[in-house]
Amino acid sequence: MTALLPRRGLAQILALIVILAVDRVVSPQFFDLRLQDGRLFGSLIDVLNRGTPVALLSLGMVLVIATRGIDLSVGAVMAICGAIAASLADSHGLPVVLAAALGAGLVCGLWNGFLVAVLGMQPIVATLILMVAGRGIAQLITEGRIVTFSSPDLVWLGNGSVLGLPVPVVIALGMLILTGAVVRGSALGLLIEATGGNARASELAGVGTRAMILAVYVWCGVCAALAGVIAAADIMGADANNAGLWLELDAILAVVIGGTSLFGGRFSLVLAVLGALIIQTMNTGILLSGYPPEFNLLVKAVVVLAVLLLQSPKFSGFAGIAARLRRTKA
Amino acid sequence: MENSSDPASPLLEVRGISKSFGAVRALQEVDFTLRAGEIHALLGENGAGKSTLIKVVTGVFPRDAGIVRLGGEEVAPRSAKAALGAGIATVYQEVNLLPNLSVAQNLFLDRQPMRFGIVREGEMRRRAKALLADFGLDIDVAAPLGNYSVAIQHVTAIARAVDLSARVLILDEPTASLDRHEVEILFGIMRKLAGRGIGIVFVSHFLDQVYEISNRITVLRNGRLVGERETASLPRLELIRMMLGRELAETTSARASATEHKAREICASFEAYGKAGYVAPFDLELRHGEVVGLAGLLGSGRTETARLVFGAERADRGQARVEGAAVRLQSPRDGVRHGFGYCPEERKTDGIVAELSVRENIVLALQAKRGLHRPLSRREQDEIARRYVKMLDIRPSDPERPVGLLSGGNQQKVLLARWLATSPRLLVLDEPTRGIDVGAHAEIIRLIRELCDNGLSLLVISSELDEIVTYSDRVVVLRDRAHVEELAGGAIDVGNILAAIAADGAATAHEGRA
Amino acid sequence: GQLTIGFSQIGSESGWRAAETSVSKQEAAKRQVNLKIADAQQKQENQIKAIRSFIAQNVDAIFLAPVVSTGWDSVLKEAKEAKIPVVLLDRDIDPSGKDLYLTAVTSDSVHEGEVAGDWLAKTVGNKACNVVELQGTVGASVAANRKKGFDTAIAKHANLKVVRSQTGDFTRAKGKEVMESFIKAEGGGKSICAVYAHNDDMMVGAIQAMKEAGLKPGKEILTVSIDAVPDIFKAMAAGEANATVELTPNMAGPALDAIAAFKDKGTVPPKWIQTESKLYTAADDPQKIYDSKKGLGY
Amino acid sequence: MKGLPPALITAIVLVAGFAACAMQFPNIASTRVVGNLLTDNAFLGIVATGMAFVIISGGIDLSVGSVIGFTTVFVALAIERWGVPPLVAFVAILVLSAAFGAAMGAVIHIFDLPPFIVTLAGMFLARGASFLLSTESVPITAPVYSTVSDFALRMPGGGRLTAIAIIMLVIVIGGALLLHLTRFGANVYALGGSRTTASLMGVAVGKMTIKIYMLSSLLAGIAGIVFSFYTSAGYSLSAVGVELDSIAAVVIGGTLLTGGQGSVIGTFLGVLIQGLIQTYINFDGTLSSWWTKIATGVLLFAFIALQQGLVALARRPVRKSAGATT
Ligand SMILES: Nc1ncnc2c1ncn2[C@@H]1O[C@H](COP(=O)(O)OP(=O)(O)OP(=O)(O)O)[C@@H](O)[C@H]1O
Ligand SMILES: Nc1ncnc2c1ncn2[C@@H]1O[C@H](COP(=O)(O)OP(=O)(O)OP(=O)(O)O)[C@@H](O)[C@H]1O
Ligand SMILES: [Mg+2]
Ligand SMILES: [Mg+2]
Repeated sequence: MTALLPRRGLAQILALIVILAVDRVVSPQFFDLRLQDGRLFGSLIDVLNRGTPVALLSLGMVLVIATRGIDLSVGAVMAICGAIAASLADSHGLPVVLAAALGAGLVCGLWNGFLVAVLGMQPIVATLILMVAGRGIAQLITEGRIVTFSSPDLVWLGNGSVLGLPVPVVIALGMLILTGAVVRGSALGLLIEATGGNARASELAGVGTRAMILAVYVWCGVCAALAGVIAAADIMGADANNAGLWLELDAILAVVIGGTSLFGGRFSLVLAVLGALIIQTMNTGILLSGYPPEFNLLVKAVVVLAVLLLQSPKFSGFAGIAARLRRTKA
Repeated sequence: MENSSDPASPLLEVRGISKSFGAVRALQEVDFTLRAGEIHALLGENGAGKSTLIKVVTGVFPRDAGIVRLGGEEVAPRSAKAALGAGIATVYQEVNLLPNLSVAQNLFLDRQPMRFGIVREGEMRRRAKALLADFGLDIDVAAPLGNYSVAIQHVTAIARAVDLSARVLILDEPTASLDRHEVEILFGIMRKLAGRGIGIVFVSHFLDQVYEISNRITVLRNGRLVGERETASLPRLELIRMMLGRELAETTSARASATEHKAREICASFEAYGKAGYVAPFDLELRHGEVVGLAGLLGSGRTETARLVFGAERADRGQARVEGAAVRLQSPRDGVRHGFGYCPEERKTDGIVAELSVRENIVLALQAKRGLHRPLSRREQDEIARRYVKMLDIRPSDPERPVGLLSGGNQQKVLLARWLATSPRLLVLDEPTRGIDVGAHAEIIRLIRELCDNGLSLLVISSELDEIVTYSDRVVVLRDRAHVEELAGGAIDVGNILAAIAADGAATAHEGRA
Repeated sequence: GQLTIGFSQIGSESGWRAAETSVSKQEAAKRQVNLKIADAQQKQENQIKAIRSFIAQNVDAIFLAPVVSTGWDSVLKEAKEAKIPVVLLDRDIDPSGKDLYLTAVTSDSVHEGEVAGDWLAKTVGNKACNVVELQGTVGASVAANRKKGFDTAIAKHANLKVVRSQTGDFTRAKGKEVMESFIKAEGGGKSICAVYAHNDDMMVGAIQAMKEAGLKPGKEILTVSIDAVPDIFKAMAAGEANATVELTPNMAGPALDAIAAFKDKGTVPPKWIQTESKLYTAADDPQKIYDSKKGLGY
Repeated sequence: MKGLPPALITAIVLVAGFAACAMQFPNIASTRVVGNLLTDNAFLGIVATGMAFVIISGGIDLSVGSVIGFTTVFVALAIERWGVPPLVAFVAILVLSAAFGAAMGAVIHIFDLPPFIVTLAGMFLARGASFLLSTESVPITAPVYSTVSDFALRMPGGGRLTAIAIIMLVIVIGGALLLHLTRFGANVYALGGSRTTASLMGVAVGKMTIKIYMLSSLLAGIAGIVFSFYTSAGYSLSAVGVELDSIAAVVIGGTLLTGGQGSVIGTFLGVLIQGLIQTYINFDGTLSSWWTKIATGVLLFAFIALQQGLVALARRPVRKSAGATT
């Protein structure tokens, strides 16, 4: 195990490189970058930019999963918070809009955390409730329409740029650093890992496991809220019907690709975000490839399996394949 | 069949077995020979490689080198199932049963009595009852195993292995959580099986038991074979030297004088403390620098008392005081806040966080006590971990190793370290020496004394009465979930404790079950 | 007395669908009809359940906006046995069930695609033109039909060619993302002459993507899409979109009239009441249309 | 029998819920509605039975919805386009789906990958494959289909017990027997308790894993056939999201997602509870799309909370040893 530590992340980086290389093959201009109106422009930037919502979701999700939980409601929370932000955008200033949206995300997280930590519901069903009802709440806010807005502040959040990078990317980076600082800078990381590793033992060691669980769901809600605001800002409107639809699966996938076990315990924020980037690199590649859309899911399935196999402890990547083949021939 | 009952012929032969986990060389060219009809003790310090040898032989771990012969034929089981098929039945060190299944299913998993492809539930239960009756257990075999104490689970595991009618029976520390009576029953059964020509491998840290039951002894040290001897011709001190590779530093017979502590202040006290259906209300005073032992049979309510005292379970009556001030103990956090510590008896489920490193496990309680915003820096953590790894001689000494990969005894030491690191005023130890080798055992008892001299108050549960007698200043005896007797000073001896345990006090026993 | 009609609506997957639901309510209120709407959340099995429960409640008629064209035979047979007339809204079902419903009030989605294609062909003239296409959800019949219609229309013109086609799932966000990648794949968008989107929402997203890439939709790149939701008119008014084909959200109005006539006088309506697929361009005073459509619940 | 108490509680919750609904809409208390409940949820009952096995064994299977979708398309194309006799088509698809499940189980076991993700990939794969077969919906006109979908036992009061409802009931009962009475069933619980321990106790964990996922996919295949009877068509987008519905059914039925506990009967009751929620909302008929979702969520919460509360109540007096439970 200790021997594995330095190798942590290697599989993910390798996977990313391979997928990038494939993308380069299907789209020769994949690595082209140019500066336009003070912002960088190119497929790589698209990958970062489009990967932002899932990266943000995975930042919260990875903590939830580290406590042995799961949050299916993040897509719905995105929709709710996007809807709130869009409805307030033209009548209120950005601080109010953000406070309202993030506050809503916090409340959603509290609700989930309450069901899991206090009522003791199983995370998957507890959050399924909000997954179903939450989208309804979001649609209730927008009445099923796409609520558009023109507030330049909010639009900037989705489409502006800082130092040539899209604002969403900068926000995601900021959140990664913030989350990292909070989690690793305090004892939170250790206590979360302990809670996920063995909740009973941690409880007996004096860890406030309930508080930990509550906290991670709240954080997950806040991350989802931010992702929702960005998604709304991106299209200058809140699409309660479709915003964040099925993104919970992508977020979970990102976390798992990032090497965090669904059975809780050890987690890595950076690798989870890397997982989100791997997924997006693949998605962008699919879009650039020009294959008919009927193939999208097949490609996705194959890539996901390949990336996971690459990481499997029982399967040391390509070397493993070769060895296996040789053995079966012999 | 004839040759297997010939006591001289080797039944199980292990030659040149090696096994490494990464950089850790757990076994190096170990030989081991088991004859039919003998009871063969496999001994060694914690981490010597006993469990690993057993797991390699039974195919749980793939081996790096070496061969295994069973009845003269080479075997290479690749799974526990295959080993069973070849005739080797094993009870692994950690109770490996399924708490969610019924006792009966646990006993007969994968070999249930069948008719027309359907499990004969009634027949299975009947057989399960009969099987456990041999061990003096009369419990509801249809109830989930998890409802029962570790002891019962352990007996069930043994009963399962014994009933597999194998040629070789391997028992890895089967007696660690059993009390005298049950050990006697187990030994009776082992002798009977040996008489039938079955070869039995027996791992234990209780040397008395080893001398009582075994014919021969094989000793491992640091993954190497030290030697194989006839039990009868191996003096105890010689055995200890073989195991430790040195003399045991100090013999542990002298008990600290109780009167010396009489004047000490009360650290924590509990008045009419109890919980309906859990433990009958009891009074308990714990003084600084004093060891209070809890004695009783399995299921007598010792663990329950410990959990109430620590705050892991909420009392519904009575008053707790710490240093004279009334406190409420609602959760382990409260206990920790008041300077209590608790080493639970089930270290796998309630103690260690297997995936985390030794360092993280050691600092866990201290960190929880300090709170989120006062994180221990990595340097402080390393410092603490190093100190306790050294103090308790935790092996391997790499503090970054996941605790789950340590041997059982070393895991126990890590738990102890976790609480020592919080500098508690009261430490509750539930079976602290379970699975700990002689060397470490002496070490822990020395440590307990030392801690007391520094004013720590200790509440210790142990099924080993000798041990309790050795270090306790007072002994509380429990029966049927009620505190029935308190012995102090000269009154503390094994005979008195046994008398108190056995006395018929049914009148008070059921009070707590209202 | 007052008619009770059960309406099995697909769900609320888009602004257009929301508008159809709210217009249906308005139309029913106008005629004092008690309209019970069951929302199927995009699932056929829910629609079947809903129809069954309408039958169990013995409603006077059932409106069905089928999520998919097949699989209605047995439940519609039950409705027929219970003598409850069924009217299809918005989409048709498989031919085998023709005698199982009273009438279908739908637009022709193949035709919509054709209208869009014809407009493009006419607008481009003889110039060579590379078209990129934003498809609807893979597997959705509307998407397949709108693709088919458009392909038929441009097949007659060798100068028009669909160079890229990818699904945008009928959503703005996906429309934008897909358009971004189209732009990258087509040399910064310089070689794209027109965008065809299976619905307006995707086009609104695509327009943003083009603008962010420094392109001028509506001028450098032609746009044509379908549905005629308010926001596309806003874009048209701003000169960023060129054309849209209307899919009216008022399917319930004609259906209610047909049912009323059938109940009162026994008039059997024609099997298909086709709604108009009207083309709107920048010449049609988009601002005014925008204002008029805004209140319809899109 | 293991797991019955939570199932019993689910039954109580179901009866109470049914009574409450019937109070508001008397029409609900008819054999017709009950018959519809069974028919409409037949495919869900079948997949949920498979899901119960998977979850009790400590796994999860997200691919079932897609397998249903693939099955409907495959069957429709085989019968209508390729001219295969229906029975042959059924056998072929069942073999195919069983093999698919076995493959997922093998990957999970051999490479030690989390089932959630492997079956998620399986979900993409099966759905993607059905797109490749056909993106259009394909009506099935074979005579067996009309025969089967017209077949129904009349119940007193006008209700119909249809063929597919009967298939579902048979599978649920068969599943319950398989789980509770056979060695296979005991091993499923064992795996859910702990894979390593089960393996140490001699259970062939790898084979079991493969068999369990095979069973789940096989049942999803059967559910797909039933779905194709239900709609007389094959459609690549059918049964989207059914995996979550069936997981919810299993959990509402008192099964722990961590594995090791639960029952098929409870799962069946969970399916009925979900059907009841749907029926109630349909009968109400005034709910907009969003209120439908919110109401579904609220009712889901109410049922789960009620069930959880009752379970906690039921446990309280029995709980003896705090050290060893849970
Ligand atoms: N799965 C594993 N991975 C890595 N190292 C292991 C593993 N299992 C055991 N070890 C290491 O192998 C060595 C031998 O451990 P083993 O469990 O065999 O000791 P033991 O003699 O049974 O001790 P105890 O008396 O404490 O049970 C120890 O150093 C332990 O840390
Ligand atoms: N011989 C037995 N027969 C039936 N039930 C028993 C027996 N021994 C223990 N139990 C049950 O097991 C449960 C757990 O006992 P537990 O181990 O917590 O008691 P204890 O006093 O702490 O003993 P120890 O610490 O030695 O294990 C009790 O509820 C008791 O009812
Ligand atoms: Mg050991
Ligand atoms: Mg105990």
